[in-house]
Amino acid sequence: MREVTYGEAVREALAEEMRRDKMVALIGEDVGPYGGNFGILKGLWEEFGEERVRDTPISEVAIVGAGLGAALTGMRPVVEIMFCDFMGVAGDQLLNQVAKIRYMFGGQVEVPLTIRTTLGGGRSSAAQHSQSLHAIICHVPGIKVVVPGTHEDAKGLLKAAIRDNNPVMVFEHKMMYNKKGFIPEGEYVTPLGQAAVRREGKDLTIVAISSMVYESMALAEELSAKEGIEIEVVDPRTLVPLDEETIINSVRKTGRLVVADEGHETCGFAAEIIRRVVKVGGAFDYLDAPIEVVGTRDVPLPFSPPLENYVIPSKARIEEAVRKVLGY
Amino acid sequence: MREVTYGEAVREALAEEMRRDKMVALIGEDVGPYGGNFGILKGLWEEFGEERVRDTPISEVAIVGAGLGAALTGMRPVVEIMFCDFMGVAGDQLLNQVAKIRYMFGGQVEVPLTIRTTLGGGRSSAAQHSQSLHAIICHVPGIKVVVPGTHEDAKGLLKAAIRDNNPVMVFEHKMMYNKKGFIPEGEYVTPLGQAAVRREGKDLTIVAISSMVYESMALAEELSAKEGIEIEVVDPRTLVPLDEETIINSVRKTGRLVVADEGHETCGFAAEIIRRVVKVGGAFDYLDAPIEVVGTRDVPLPFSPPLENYVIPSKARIEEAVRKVLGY
Amino acid sequence: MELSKEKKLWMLERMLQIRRFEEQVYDCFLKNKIPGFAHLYIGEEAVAVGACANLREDDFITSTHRGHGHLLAKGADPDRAMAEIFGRRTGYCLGRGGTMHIADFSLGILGANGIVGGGLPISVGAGWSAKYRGTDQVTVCFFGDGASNQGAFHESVNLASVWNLPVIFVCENNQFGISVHQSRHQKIKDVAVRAKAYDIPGVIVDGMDVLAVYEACREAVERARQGGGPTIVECKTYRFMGHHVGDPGTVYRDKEEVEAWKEKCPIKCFADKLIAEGVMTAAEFEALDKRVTEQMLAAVKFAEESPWPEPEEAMEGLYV
Amino acid sequence: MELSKEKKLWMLERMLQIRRFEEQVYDCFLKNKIPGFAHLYIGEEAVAVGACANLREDDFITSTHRGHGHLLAKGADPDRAMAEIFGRRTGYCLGRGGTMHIADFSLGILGANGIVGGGLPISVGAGWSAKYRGTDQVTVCFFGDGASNQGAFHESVNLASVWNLPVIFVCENNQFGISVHQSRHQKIKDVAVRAKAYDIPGVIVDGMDVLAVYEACREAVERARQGGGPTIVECKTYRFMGHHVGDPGTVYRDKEEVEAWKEKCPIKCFADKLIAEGVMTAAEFEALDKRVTEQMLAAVKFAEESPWPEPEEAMEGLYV
Ligand SMILES: Cc1ncc(C[n+]2csc(CCOP(=O)(O)OP(=O)(O)O)c2C)c(N)n1
Ligand SMILES: Cc1ncc(C[n+]2csc(CCOP(=O)(O)OP(=O)(O)O)c2C)c(N)n1
Ligand SMILES: [Mg+2]
Ligand SMILES: [Mg+2]
Repeated sequence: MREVTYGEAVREALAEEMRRDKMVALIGEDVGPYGGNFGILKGLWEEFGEERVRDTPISEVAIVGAGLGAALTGMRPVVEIMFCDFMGVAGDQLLNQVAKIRYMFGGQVEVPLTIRTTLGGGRSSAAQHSQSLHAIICHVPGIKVVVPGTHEDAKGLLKAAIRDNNPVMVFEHKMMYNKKGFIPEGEYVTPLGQAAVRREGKDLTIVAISSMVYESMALAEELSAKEGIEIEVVDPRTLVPLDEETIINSVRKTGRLVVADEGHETCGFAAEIIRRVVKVGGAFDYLDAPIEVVGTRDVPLPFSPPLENYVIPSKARIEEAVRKVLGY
Repeated sequence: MREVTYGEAVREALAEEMRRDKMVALIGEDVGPYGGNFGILKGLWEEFGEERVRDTPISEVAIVGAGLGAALTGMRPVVEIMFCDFMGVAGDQLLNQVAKIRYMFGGQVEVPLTIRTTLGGGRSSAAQHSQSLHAIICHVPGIKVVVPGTHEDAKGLLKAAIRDNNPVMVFEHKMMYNKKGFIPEGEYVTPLGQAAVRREGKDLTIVAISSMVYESMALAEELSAKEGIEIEVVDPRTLVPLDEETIINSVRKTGRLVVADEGHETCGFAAEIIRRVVKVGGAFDYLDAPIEVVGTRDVPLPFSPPLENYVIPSKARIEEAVRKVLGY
Repeated sequence: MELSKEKKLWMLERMLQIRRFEEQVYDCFLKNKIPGFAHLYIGEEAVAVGACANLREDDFITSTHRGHGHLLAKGADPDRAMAEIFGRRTGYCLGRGGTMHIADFSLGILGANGIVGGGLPISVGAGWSAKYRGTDQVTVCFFGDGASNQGAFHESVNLASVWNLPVIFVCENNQFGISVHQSRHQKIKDVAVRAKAYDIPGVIVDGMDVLAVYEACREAVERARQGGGPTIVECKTYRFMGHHVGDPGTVYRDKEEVEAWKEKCPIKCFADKLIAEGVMTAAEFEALDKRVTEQMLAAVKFAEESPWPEPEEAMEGLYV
Repeated sequence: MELSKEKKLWMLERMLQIRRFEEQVYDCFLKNKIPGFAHLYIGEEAVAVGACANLREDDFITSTHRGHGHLLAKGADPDRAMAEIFGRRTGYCLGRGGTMHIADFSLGILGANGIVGGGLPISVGAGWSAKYRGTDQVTVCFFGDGASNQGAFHESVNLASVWNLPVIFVCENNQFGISVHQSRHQKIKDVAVRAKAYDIPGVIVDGMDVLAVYEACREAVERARQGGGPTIVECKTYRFMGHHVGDPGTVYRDKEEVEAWKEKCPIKCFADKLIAEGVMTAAEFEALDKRVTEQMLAAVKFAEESPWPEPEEAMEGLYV
């Protein structure tokens, strides 16, 4: 294993895929010489040149549309939307065009388009730069949704996304970009649609999405060491398609469930996981307690740190939920 | 009670509120002489004139923004987005502006803006004119969401929405516009945030949203008459804020739940209702069976009637779900 | 440049195909044979045909809600188009798309679009791709006067301009967005002046004259193919019918206006001209019309006799 | 029209306030006293002040991510603005908004905006409302060169134009959207030419010269007040600092360019001019500067000594 930052893992994925396939090109705001808003793209423009790493005007509608039109006509573009908060600007291209074009036209065409964006709070970026809006894309069928929660996945899933012949949207967590972690040596690709059991346990399942994976793992280790509570942590890794089997099996085993996801609690992806778990054929009969969700509370993300910290999910809030469910 | 169409109920609400308050004005595409895309606004332009019933360019971003700016500066506008499928075009104004402006600016200002739109399939309008995207608005805190499932509510809730000092989005069901039903005589306003138990029952609860209310009522009557099965039908009427108490109480009583909502099943509002029901403090301990959802299946809305009918929810599909849960 | 006789007859035939196709759609719609709704192209045939007459099979177009004309002009099969409109499994999109969502990617038809302005950004992507891949393919993007007020229009033309992409933005200015006259949706009289906002050429042309459209687009297509970047071509035209079948089209415009425009019928005028020029005889025209009409009746027959899709097919094909 | 001495001194003071305010923000940011990030207005002061010098308290403005200057120019309280940037409960938005989201509705400041182009549609609504309510209030909408490529720009200006609304669209063309130079984000050289796309007046003005900005906006504001509709006023300007604190602003532009623009410092040039004209003495300027600097130090002190909001306050105030 090698130690890299999450941002480096992303850059490696992009560089490798661009070397591999000339039809992969990157467009977005400030992705060129500037190296991306978060600095993680530095070096790509230098290596691949202006045509393949291309700055755009501030025109999210045209950016997504350009990626789509190119994907329909022989390219394999990777498009960046700086913050997922800006998805609304390009809302129609995402929800009505990218998501629908293959199905609606009777499967005539493949749409090998990758859209990268960032989610997450935690740096006082306030209401319009801190959201985690992946559930919106999940709600409208037609785009695969990837939420890498580990360094390994930040690279492996992005490579899979780029090679996929369907539109894939990758939500990277902006607070993880500068964090260090381990990835395998050599080339690897992590298939879409397979959840990972990050840690086995018998007492309770946490389904943890994106940055909630590390938080949940830390909590699980702590509770195991201190109190002998064994928590199973399941990371869905891709939300569409969702590997519900792994989740259901875990809950059947532990009988208790907490879902941690940074999306807003109302109508978030956490609720969707619950729906799958309690439906006929799910794990209803195995449940020993109610299910709790830890997400971003249902207000816009506030700016001031005490407010923001209260609103976004944290290890402490996951612990609170775990204890509630365990103590039931 | 008087018999009117659902569309007439909407028009009455608009006309009454416009007569009552000069600051209420209506803008949107073809809302003027044309009488609205569905013809239900006919007569308003004639009564209130060009300044108060105003056609716009095809510019959803500017339309929503115009409504918002006007609401911030003394008006009480009612804005129409012809199909909720077009929400994505105005996505940023809805999700980042309308939804956030009050909270983000520390509560300095009231935002008495009403946005009317339509949802629902059933007329072969295909992938971009048949969606039910209310869950997206529910997911992003800051806009109240109203889904009138009866004629009475189409009028009463719209009046409440217009009088509310918060942004409210009203999703009218396009297939109901021409259907007849009964509304009270005289003026009435239906408060936001209160669910209605449309029918009492002891065997199973259906939470039914929008046009699913009539479908569920018909089914409930049938099952009662034929088989003595007594279904309780709860209509949340407003999804934000949600009257979860009424829903939880109903499930505590019946022990069984089916949620019928025309949104896509994945990450739809139905999943949200389930989350509320199975959380700590909900109705988990009272549940005798898994929970089923009946929604639009997770593909884009297809055009051809056999395909569309298969995809959208129907009385038959609700019945199927009810039998699954009852027979568990 | 003098056009060959074949080319002229090709244009006439294509326009006629569109007209007769749309008439069948209208007819079948009134007979309740077609689900949903339909926006007819009748009156505007010269635009699609004049523009597409410049295109190769490997060039691209993006289309609109009023898309049947664009499809046929680019060479789509009337049978499969009609079957799609009928919602049958033999249709272009297996019945999943319907009138507003027909595409034929093998002919570079990147799809009709139910969202006003929705095709513009896609056309820019096709243009970017052609340039990136080093081909000389061009993309023609059709859009309406109403669509020219969408943000998507602005972002798309700006991107095509600053990246110098081979896209021809063909505005079908039929003066209305549903019921709203141009004077009530924009202060400018000519959509083409918007080209100035992107420092690209903008030309205005009589959209009822297929040769005029052809010529204007020819220049723009040549320029684009040679790396000269995008152009806006505004075609002044008119829809003879309502906005969609069901709208009589009378609330917002008066009969005289409609009648006056019908006088300029692009097909009749062009046919008359070809007859006057001796390119064809009146009898030949009649024969052509008969043949085309039969072709469209056959398309209806094909559609009607085609099977419906099975309900469960709805769940197929979301992903590769 | 010759301006009164008071007006000139007012402009100078306001520009100075903005400069010293932003310097404090910069300083406090480097000292880790401020959470998040911040986009400074240093170098562009003449735009906000020249525009707002035409406005009444009941007129409206909409602002951007680079909004501190607009706020102060329209009369906002530096204490409450600074406290907001510090995330304190005494801030304009109770700490919920922060640098990119400050508003003062009592002064017609309809809010800064984290979304590029997000304020444009709102400004049109304020303009519609003024007209509808029969007042003669005007709205000034600030936006950047980068924002002029957003669809929201296009839809907004078009609507203001066709409805003839009292909105002045003030483009702060500082030639960059983050790292992307204007020549790489649009082919046009002057954003003001886009006025032609809406058939409204578009003027270009030296954005480093507060009097020039004032004059251009005066005409536009008067026209708007009298029912003459919207104008685009493009101010050529430059940001002296990086895009936000943290960006050194050097990757995409060279030192000489930055230095050359700094020579045109709107404050220094205007102060020199007023001194040369005898409107004030150098000593008076120094005294003014000292007073303003102290005011901003006091604002920092106010902010620093203000309490943080309590965590649970986060759940308050979503709805009325
Ligand atoms: C974004 C969006 N807004 C509104 C509509 C409803 N609509 C369908 S066609 C149309 C008019 C379009 O006008 P124009 O672009 O001039 O095309 P035309 O119909 O005249 O050919 C409208 C408003 C839509 N489909 N998409
Ligand atoms: C819709 C949207 N896209 C991208 C961004 C990220 N962003 C913030 S400021 C900025 C540059 C804006 O440029 P301009 O409008 O010229 O204003 P300036 O920063 O130069 O004052 C960008 C791209 C954003 N906030 N919103
Ligand atoms: Mg039109
Ligand atoms: Mg700029």
